[in-house]
Amino acid sequence: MKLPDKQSSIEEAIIHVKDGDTVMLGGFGVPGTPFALIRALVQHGARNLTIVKNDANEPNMGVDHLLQSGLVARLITTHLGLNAHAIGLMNSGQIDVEFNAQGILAERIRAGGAGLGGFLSDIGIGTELAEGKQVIEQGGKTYLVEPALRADVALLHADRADSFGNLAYVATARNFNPLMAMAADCVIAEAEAVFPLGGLAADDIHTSGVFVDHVAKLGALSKEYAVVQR
Amino acid sequence: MKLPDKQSSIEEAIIHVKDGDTVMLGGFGVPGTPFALIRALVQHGARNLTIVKNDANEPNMGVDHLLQSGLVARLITTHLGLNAHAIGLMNSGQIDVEFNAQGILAERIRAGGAGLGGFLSDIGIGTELAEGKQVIEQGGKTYLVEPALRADVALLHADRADSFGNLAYVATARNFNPLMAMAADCVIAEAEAVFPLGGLAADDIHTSGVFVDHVAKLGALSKEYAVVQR
Amino acid sequence: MSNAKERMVVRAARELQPGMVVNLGIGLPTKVVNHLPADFPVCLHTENGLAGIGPTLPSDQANRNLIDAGGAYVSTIPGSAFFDSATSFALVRSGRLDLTMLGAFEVAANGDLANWKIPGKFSPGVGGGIELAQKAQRVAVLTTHTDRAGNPKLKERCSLPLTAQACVARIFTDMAVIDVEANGFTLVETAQGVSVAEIIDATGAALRVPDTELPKF
Amino acid sequence: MSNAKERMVVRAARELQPGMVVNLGIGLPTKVVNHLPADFPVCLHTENGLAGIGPTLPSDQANRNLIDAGGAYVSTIPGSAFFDSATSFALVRSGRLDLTMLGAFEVAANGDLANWKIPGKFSPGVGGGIELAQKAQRVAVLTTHTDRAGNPKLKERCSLPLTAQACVARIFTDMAVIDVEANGFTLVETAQGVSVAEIIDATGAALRVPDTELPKF
Repeated sequence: MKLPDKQSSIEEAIIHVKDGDTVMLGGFGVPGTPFALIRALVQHGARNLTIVKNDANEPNMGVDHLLQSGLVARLITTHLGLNAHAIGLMNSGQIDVEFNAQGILAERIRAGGAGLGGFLSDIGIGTELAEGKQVIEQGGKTYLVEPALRADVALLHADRADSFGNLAYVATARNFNPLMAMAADCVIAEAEAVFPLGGLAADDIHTSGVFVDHVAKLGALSKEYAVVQR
Repeated sequence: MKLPDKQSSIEEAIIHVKDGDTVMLGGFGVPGTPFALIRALVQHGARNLTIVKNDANEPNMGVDHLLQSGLVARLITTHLGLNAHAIGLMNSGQIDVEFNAQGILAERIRAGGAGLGGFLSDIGIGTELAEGKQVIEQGGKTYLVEPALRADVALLHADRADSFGNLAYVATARNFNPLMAMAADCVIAEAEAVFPLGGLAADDIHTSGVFVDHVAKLGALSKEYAVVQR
Repeated sequence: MSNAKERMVVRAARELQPGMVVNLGIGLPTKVVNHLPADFPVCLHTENGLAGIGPTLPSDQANRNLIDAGGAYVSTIPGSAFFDSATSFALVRSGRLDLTMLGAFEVAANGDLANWKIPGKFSPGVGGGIELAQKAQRVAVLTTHTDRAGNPKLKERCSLPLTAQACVARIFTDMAVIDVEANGFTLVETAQGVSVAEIIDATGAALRVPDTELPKF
Repeated sequence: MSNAKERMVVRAARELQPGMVVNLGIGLPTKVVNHLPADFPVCLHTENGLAGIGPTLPSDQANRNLIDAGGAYVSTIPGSAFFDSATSFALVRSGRLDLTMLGAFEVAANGDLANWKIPGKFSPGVGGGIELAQKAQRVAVLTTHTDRAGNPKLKERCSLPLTAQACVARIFTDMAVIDVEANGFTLVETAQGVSVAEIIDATGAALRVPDTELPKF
């Protein structure tokens, strides 16, 4: 047996995104955001997208390019504090925004990736975040039912990969990437290095290539990946 | 800041198990089973235990020592196929056995570790494994409610650790260990090697020491850890 | 293994398509791996936490920490990855298995599978089988056509507790390859030296037999 | 930072006990770390996936992949571990945080906390704050005693949307240390140069003042 080869270019991979798709984007702030795939998606131009990402990056970075291009209808996120442009679009009704508690968003994505329908949580009970959610009793306690979340496509950033699509992340660039890797019908990863099979140690792989459909090697990194000067 | 030191001997650590406790044991077959901690628990002699483990090992190995010593009242497991002695105790009513589908047991433990009340799954619908379970509708589909599972104590086996209790597992000895590490009030890990702080790479740690209360270095490994000769 | 069983396993091996992620259940299905070309592009999964199973090793070469779900000492290949049990079944339940091959006590004409419990006689627990049967994109069964007493294993309905409902797509036996279709069992191929009449006789449910010449294996 | 705020942060730093796992929220709480001894045995957690935060780095020494939840470039220390966002909040929700320190818009006499939304004015999303507030073993608030207009932030009831109910145990302000007890706010310590009468005046709810001499900070 030999593990299949899933290498692709960023341009070939991104065409799997279609109008109306739900697209998950890895990253928490800059680390782990797939800036090159996002740039390619802007070029590709799929419209009416639902974007799932922890945050909306900052103005003129990452997700903001999608927002500025008018490709996004809906944003499922946890915090827009660093992107006043995204808040403006939300307040003027140009995009629909759904806020989740951060760990609840992470867990909803994980549940989608784990083939579950959802999970029971007491987070937000007694606050407006609980409004409209299904309530259930379990083991004598009251919980909210949080539905699983899946996407048509996930766009990820990895530090390194192999040709089968095994991925490893670095530092806090891991964040939502391994969760989203499991939760989409089509998973596309950009990686700063792509090794031949065997280039990653079997115990140190963070996402098995089983979950990954396409892996693309990044060229020189754009400035978006760099340390933000404030 | 400096990370706290959690090193202990196996004998000092095991006294945290009390009569009537629920105790999770890592391992799938031999790999990842904390044989030395189990031996110490037999010596310690806490009674009326509920044991949570994927399997009951084989006769005269691991879990079977606890069964033979009469310390176990209840076993929550997935498969006893390799331990006829355990099946005998079950059939004669000397222990109460609860069978879970393997991935459902893993997920119930993970839910316990994630501070959730449970999760929604369609696994087992239409079979006797669904009997008696709460049924819920979510997003137009029917699911069973699977309650989260936590323990008083988890006993784990790691390949290597550091003094803060960061753990790394090797090969298929990982299995349930990282899940149980998150799901118990008191987490005790035996490790084949315990390094000073910094001895494990921050990206390659499988279980953060935050989850671990006591870590004990193993001496020479007993024969139970070796390749099984069939 | 009898010659007929051997041919069944060889035939079943052809069911694996390049690029698939496959879980081979304990017992006969595991033997399928011996009939794949060395460079065949496939990823074998075992539910105790490995994608990319390599060849089984004799005990003097075994790694004490590296087994498959059946307890056999296996190896890795370049690109193998280990993960925990929750991730392993996340993979299964989210539909990332293209194919699983399982053993069976009984298969019903609607695809119901019973392979884990015989009340009062055999109840070691369900293990990971239920999730494989219910969630793999395609479930194939490898089984002898009849039990040791000669009773059919392919039946109108299962009499034993089910593993999963309506999950089986194709059955490989020592006598035939049979598909489960909307209207029940359909004969697809026959084993060498076995007549259609013998297969019908050994099958405990209606068997549709196409008018065309059927391949032999 | 004013002298009074600085003393508040120094006082709050004494709240960390050896061996704790602590999450310091964005803003004033983050500054607490500057007042811990270099070898103090504590594990600082940030919800974007790190246990064992080390000192903040200037941008010319920063690692582009290593930030805290507030976007500051931090470092690791020996024994730091990275994990994904689901594991990070598993840690929070399962009660492994001994202490979190958070900012506040309002704190109510029953411990209710509001710190994430001002309807019509400020609604960037809740981020990770709700889970920290609801699930840490102990929640302390660091805040100025009054807002910029001089209105009390400690109130009978919160008027803003809640982050979590009845979660706050202790409040550090530029005027006082106040505990939330079963019967409401209790004065515990006073800032140097601030009278009890001034504190009562700046507090928007009943404040129990013990008969004993109170420590100053």
